[in-house]
Amino acid sequence: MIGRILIPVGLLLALPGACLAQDSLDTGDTAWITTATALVLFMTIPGLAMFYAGLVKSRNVLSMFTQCFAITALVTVLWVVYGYSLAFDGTGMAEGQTGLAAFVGGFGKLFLSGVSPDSISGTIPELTFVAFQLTFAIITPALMIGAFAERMKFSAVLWFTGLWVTLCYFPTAHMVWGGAGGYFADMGVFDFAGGIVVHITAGFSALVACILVGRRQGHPERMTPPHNIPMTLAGTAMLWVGWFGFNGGSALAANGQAAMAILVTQISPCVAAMTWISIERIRFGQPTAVGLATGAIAGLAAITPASGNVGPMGAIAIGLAAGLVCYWASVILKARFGYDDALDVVGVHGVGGLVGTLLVAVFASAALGGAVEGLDIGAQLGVQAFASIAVAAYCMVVSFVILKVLDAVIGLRVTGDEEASGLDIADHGETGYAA
Amino acid sequence: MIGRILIPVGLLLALPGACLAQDSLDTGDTAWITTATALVLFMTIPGLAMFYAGLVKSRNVLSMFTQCFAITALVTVLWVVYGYSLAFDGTGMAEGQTGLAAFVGGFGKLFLSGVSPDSISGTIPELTFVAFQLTFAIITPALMIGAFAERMKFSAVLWFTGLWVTLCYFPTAHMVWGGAGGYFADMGVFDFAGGIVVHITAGFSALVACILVGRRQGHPERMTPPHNIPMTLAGTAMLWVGWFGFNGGSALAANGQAAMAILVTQISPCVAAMTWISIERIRFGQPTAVGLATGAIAGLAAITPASGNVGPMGAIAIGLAAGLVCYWASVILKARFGYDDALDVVGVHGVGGLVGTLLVAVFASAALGGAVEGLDIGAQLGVQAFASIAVAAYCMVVSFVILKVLDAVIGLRVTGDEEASGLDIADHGETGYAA
Amino acid sequence: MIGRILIPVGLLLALPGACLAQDSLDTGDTAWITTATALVLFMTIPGLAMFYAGLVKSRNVLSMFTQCFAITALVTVLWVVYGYSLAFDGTGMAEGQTGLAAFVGGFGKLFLSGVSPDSISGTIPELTFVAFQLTFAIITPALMIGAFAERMKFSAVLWFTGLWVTLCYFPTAHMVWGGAGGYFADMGVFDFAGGIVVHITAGFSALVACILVGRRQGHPERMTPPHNIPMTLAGTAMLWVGWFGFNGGSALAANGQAAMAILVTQISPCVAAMTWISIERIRFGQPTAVGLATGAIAGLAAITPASGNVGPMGAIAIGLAAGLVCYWASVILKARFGYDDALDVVGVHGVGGLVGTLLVAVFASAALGGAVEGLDIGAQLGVQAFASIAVAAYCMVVSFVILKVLDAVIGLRVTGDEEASGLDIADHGETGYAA
Amino acid sequence: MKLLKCIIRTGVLDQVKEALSGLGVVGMTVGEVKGFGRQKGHKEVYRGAEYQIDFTPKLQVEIVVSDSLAEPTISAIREAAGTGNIGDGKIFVIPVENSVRIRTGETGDSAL
Amino acid sequence: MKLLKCIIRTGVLDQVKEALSGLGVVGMTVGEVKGFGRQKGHKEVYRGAEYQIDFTPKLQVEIVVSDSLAEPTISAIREAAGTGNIGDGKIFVIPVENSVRIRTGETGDSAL
Amino acid sequence: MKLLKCIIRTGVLDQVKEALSGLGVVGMTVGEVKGFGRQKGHKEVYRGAEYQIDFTPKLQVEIVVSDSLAEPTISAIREAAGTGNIGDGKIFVIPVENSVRIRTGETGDSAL
Ligand SMILES: Nc1ncnc2c1ncn2[C@@H]1O[C@H](COP(=O)(O)OP(=O)(O)O)[C@@H](O)[C@H]1O
Ligand SMILES: Nc1ncnc2c1ncn2[C@@H]1O[C@H](COP(=O)(O)OP(=O)(O)O)[C@@H](O)[C@H]1O
Ligand SMILES: Nc1ncnc2c1ncn2[C@@H]1O[C@H](COP(=O)(O)OP(=O)(O)O)[C@@H](O)[C@H]1O
Repeated sequence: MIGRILIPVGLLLALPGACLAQDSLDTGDTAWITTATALVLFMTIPGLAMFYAGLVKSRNVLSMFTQCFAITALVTVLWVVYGYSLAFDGTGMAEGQTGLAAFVGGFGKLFLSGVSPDSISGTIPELTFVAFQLTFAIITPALMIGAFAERMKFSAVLWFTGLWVTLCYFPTAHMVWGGAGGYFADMGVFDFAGGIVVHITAGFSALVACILVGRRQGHPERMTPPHNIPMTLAGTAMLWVGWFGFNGGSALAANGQAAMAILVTQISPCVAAMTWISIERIRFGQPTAVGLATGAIAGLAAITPASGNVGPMGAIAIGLAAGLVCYWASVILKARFGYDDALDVVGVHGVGGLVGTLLVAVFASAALGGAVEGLDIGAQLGVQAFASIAVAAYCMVVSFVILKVLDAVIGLRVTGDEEASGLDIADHGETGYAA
Repeated sequence: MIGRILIPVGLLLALPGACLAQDSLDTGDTAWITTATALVLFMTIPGLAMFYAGLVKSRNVLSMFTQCFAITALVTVLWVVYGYSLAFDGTGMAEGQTGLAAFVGGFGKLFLSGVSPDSISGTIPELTFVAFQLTFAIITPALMIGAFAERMKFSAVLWFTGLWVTLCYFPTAHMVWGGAGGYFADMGVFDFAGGIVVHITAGFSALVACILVGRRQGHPERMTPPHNIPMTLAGTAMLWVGWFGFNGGSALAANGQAAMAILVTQISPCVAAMTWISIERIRFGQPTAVGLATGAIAGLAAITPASGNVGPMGAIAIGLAAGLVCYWASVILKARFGYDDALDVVGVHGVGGLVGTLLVAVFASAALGGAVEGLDIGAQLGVQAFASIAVAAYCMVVSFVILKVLDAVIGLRVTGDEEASGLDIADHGETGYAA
Repeated sequence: MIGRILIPVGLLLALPGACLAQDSLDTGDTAWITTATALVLFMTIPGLAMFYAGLVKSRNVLSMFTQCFAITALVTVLWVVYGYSLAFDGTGMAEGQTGLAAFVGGFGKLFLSGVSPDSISGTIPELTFVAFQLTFAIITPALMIGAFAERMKFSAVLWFTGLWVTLCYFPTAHMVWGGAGGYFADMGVFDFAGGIVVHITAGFSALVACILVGRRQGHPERMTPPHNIPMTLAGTAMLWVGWFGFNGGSALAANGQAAMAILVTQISPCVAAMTWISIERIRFGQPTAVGLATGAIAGLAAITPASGNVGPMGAIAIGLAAGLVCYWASVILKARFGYDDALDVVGVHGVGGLVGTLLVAVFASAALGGAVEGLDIGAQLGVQAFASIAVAAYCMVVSFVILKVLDAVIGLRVTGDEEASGLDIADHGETGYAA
Repeated sequence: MKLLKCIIRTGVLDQVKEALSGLGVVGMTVGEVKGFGRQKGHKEVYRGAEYQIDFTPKLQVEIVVSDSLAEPTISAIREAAGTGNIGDGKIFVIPVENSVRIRTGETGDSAL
Repeated sequence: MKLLKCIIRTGVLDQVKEALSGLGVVGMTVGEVKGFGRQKGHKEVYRGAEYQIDFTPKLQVEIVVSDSLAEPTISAIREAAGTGNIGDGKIFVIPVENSVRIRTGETGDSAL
Repeated sequence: MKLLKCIIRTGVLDQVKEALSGLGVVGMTVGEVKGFGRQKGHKEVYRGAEYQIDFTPKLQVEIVVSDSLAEPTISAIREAAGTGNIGDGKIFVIPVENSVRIRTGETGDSAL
């Protein structure tokens, strides 16, 4: 959301009693962030749900949708009860101090206490900020379900979601976006809209999860083509359009920075998609629809941390890198190691988020069309790499522990018969399509 | 749209020549309400159309879509010609007087006369208000088609729509939202976004309609599972996201009240959906996708009248109540009485709207996290109950008369053969899917 | 975007160094145009993609989606590199002078040089204007793919797109919307949101293209009913809602003009759709879902040039005319001449755009409820007709040349076998649906 | 053994299934088909042209029964699937030389 | 009576239907199937891997005719469904012992 | 010639196809069907009511082979499609009087 060169909204939030005298509501900014909130919710339901559901077998189509909706419901309740507080309550934070408050928010805003319709955060109602940030907390765990699709139990998905957002997402959001005094914020990390907070956390945790849950039956010998590619493409488009709210809204204002964030959010997926299908064209003679969609999402994931700080030329470079590297990770690397990341969460979000998080250190430089004057690219690259690796490692370890415990207590995976007949019947007692 | 404690936008509208000197356009408010207008239209087409169309048999899929689109077209024309005037022309209204003008708008704005691009309503162009309110007039009759789905004639649906909005919707909107001097407005009823005006009118009229039209062939012995649950889930998500415009837009401004309205609009469906699938889990061992969707819509319907006046804790309570009561109404009550409310318009919208309309009297209290200081809960509950019952009774009687007349004149129902081969072929000469 | 009576945003743009002292950012206007940008992108992906994909055979469903996405990607890159400059760089323009600069933009903004987050265009960031206009440049060539659907090679579609936007779209946008000194702008042509720039360019070029590409196999003896009408209807709704951004956003502000543009954008498709299905009802006894959708799009195309300048009564008249004339063009005229405009791009967009472009000369008159006082209807009609014919003729000639060259170099059409097995397998190595 | 290939209306499958279980017939295989026959199809309209659709959706139910059960099964199906209107469908009786249960390798009547 | 089980290309159904009505064959039942044979399928690409799809969409047309009509029907179908390219399909001739019209109970040739 | 009408589980088609090509059987036709038999179906829940769904998705594979190949083909299919659990399916052996290759007009075994 912010880099250190930007208006330190987090700083305001970090002070107890967030309404400073100079804060006042701007209806235009409020209008845009309210709209952006709707756009980001739209990314998860129906966007991501359709994107994923189209790629699985028809007997698992409802499981993808239901998981996205149930994650939405669960995270919303947790967010109101304690999530917002753990992420954005700044009690005890102070710039440069690395006590507990640098790593996780306090309990000052449990049940949104003290947040009234009159509370202002920057130039928008704090409640708008609460709702906007909630939509990020929803989509992040939802991204992961693509990795262990078609075999993980519904109940296990929900327990994993609840524990994971609590232990991984809320603290990471706090460390990066919690304002001055946040661990990574104080290092000056650039993560405008969530390359680290969203894509790296989800992508690398998903790697652990898909390995622990194990491969799908018949993987990789028998391929399972997507049951409904048009559904996936419609979902791709909804994710794409919603991403304008994700990245553009992260400016927390309707201004030139939001405009640039949106423009680069348009450019990067275009370049990444063209790169992806060009590779396919060269290797197989045919550019595929699924490849176009996957490339676009990779380009969107990669531009996320960079948007707001890079210009159009940076977006072209990042899109190109995302197309190349994410293709390699999703196709070559995955096949080499043999993990069954069913819908390429690792290759697209984990690796895509990483590509953008590193490259923003380069293309944020004003010399390369970015927004930051006098950027020390080498130093910034160090910060970006450190934050990425630290967060990835932390989330992988925590995910490992959560999943091992869940496996022991409730079991992660449906039975072989249930998997064969499909999660729709096994978990939900329904079939997606009838006459 | 307004309770008596809120900025009395209606009052301004009620004065002849709505532009008071102090009115001036706020671009931020205008931006948000314009966006909200798009969001609410999006709820009907494609949201509601997809939600309903997925639940019917594949041979009726087009009839659901076509009815939603045709209702959109018809109501739009009626609205411009006389609907807006009957709902919002305040000629002759005066606070505390219950002449005709308390019950229905005048003819002062037929053909939108006097409404120019320069007319201001509150802080937005009156034309924005006209368009925003139009989208509410569209979705309300469209909600009803779920009750008599799969058997009512297309022509009968259109005639019923035209007469019903004229005799039920426009007057109810006037009485509640028409400003000071409106019958229910003067009582101080709380109906921020349409628990009474939208959900109770539609829900209870739909009960009458589904009884008069009669049960579907084979009901209830032979179940007809939904033909395309993914379509229904995509529609659910579109309704949900669009509802941010419905409830958040009803603040008619981009401010803290809109922010709170949106936040509670997110919370209530989450709690209601989780409640619904928990009941299913207990009764059947499996939480269903259709249950999740139905619960979410029930939670959205219930929060509608309360949004803007309740806080997060009220939203949790209302969501919980909606999940429990609407489940009971849609599953137990409907089975007991045996009416064929095909897609649960009564149980979800009628009962859900009623739950929210009553509970706002409790949770609007500042003591319970709501927006109203010093609320007399008992008295308010009386007002809410009176308005709900009066409107429900009025709409049921009027719907009964309209449908009886239509049945005599053009017939309400397709023939048995047409029903068996599907409305798509019978009414529209098309089939939804081909090779 | 502008008529001569409106605030001449173009004028500001036309001056070198677009930031005049008096320009300052309005957050409300920025919020709305940002939202409108998302809405217009939403029109192409997924709106138009779904609208078209549902109408073709299931073995071509992916080709429609993929073409829409690939056009989005290609045009985005061209726009950033030179498209924006060719359309909106005003170097050398001067009102009343018809040098080269009256016909095409300069090279001053190649690679968006000089456009920073601080650049202001009117009351919004110039980057917002860049992104908003980009979405128009995307949808225009995408509209054309409906004409040569189910048989044109993917590579040929892309080459045609790239050349066509360069030679047809960018110059036309410049001549009409490029500000004072633009060829048609100086004539005072009315084309608020793109009746000429979007619909006439695409519609008439599509006529040439579908003739040169030739008819589909089996056309017209063997009919191919749409494979998924619900998909088409969902796409119709998305186009419709997105069109609020298209026309309402063309006011470039959140004001009364935008409000009126949106209201008429709601009215015209409603009237046109009802007109269309009334004709069907009379001719065949049944109003069809596809007819309703087609009529709505015709009404939307026709109101596009007129929105912003006409009132509700003008919208009713234009909707009625669009329903009648576009039905005639799509059904009667097409059959008479026998060209295979597969999805009626010519009849709906070409003819619809023309209807609106001519009728705005009448209904823009304040005497008929429009925005222009003292309009000389006859003179204006002359200007509108001249601009329409000139642009249509220019685009047809250029399209003819492009396509002839492409045919010679790479071939326009897939082989007969590929066409029979479907473009999805032939061009993309995929099938849309599986188990 | 006989294969009874039955073309029936889409709405009568449940009745047929119940009628057969009364007889002790416990297996059948059902496919969706389109039938062309005396029953006229329906009219469709697409972009201003009217088309006659000749094919009607039907179900094809295939049941293999022992020779002795063939006659009672046919009667039961006629009972359950008949409406008396054109388009009720047909039963074709086809000889079957053998049946094999994949799971156990049983053959003949005991494989049914 | 004979059951002619015809596997044909998806695009030739209309021609077949017309050819048959010329012969007085008024009933048939059509299903969508996937065929595997000499005709090579096509290649699909999914996430960086190429797959050979061996099955080709075909239509299966089943027609029961009286013994005497079998030969002319087969010729007519060959005429209408043949393109001369690999993948045109087959006609299998299977004996039918009886036919029953569900509606009337008629049997034998008069049930067709 | 024999028509082997095989009802198999949806997941075993690839194995069956491979087993057959080993035998030199190069053609088959596959359709999606729903089967009813000893294998119990599954439960579905819709709006507060539970329903037993008796039909299970199956594939129907039809293979016409020369008389001599019938036995080995049946064995190979049993091998490839058997899991040992209820619901593995059946093979019905039906006499075929003739086969015609539409493309060439060849008949009999050489048309296969
Ligand atoms: N000769 C035939 N061969 C195969 N199927 C047939 C034949 N005749 C009829 N059918 C099937 O039986 C169905 C019903 O036949 P139809 O002539 O319409 O009515 P009825 O069964 O009442 O005589 C047809 O739709 C078709 O599927
Ligand atoms: N032995 C067989 N048994 C069943 N169906 C077969 C057999 N051989 C071929 N078919 C069917 O006939 C179709 C066409 O066969 P193929 O060998 O591709 O070409 P051709 O008919 O020109 O010889 C196949 O797709 C398959 O559906
Ligand atoms: N008598 C029969 N006629 C036709 N199909 C049958 C018959 N019996 C079984 N089938 C088919 O075989 C499938 C498997 O049969 P089932 O009794 O469930 O298990 P098993 O094959 O292990 O005995 C069924 O789903 C059905 O499609």
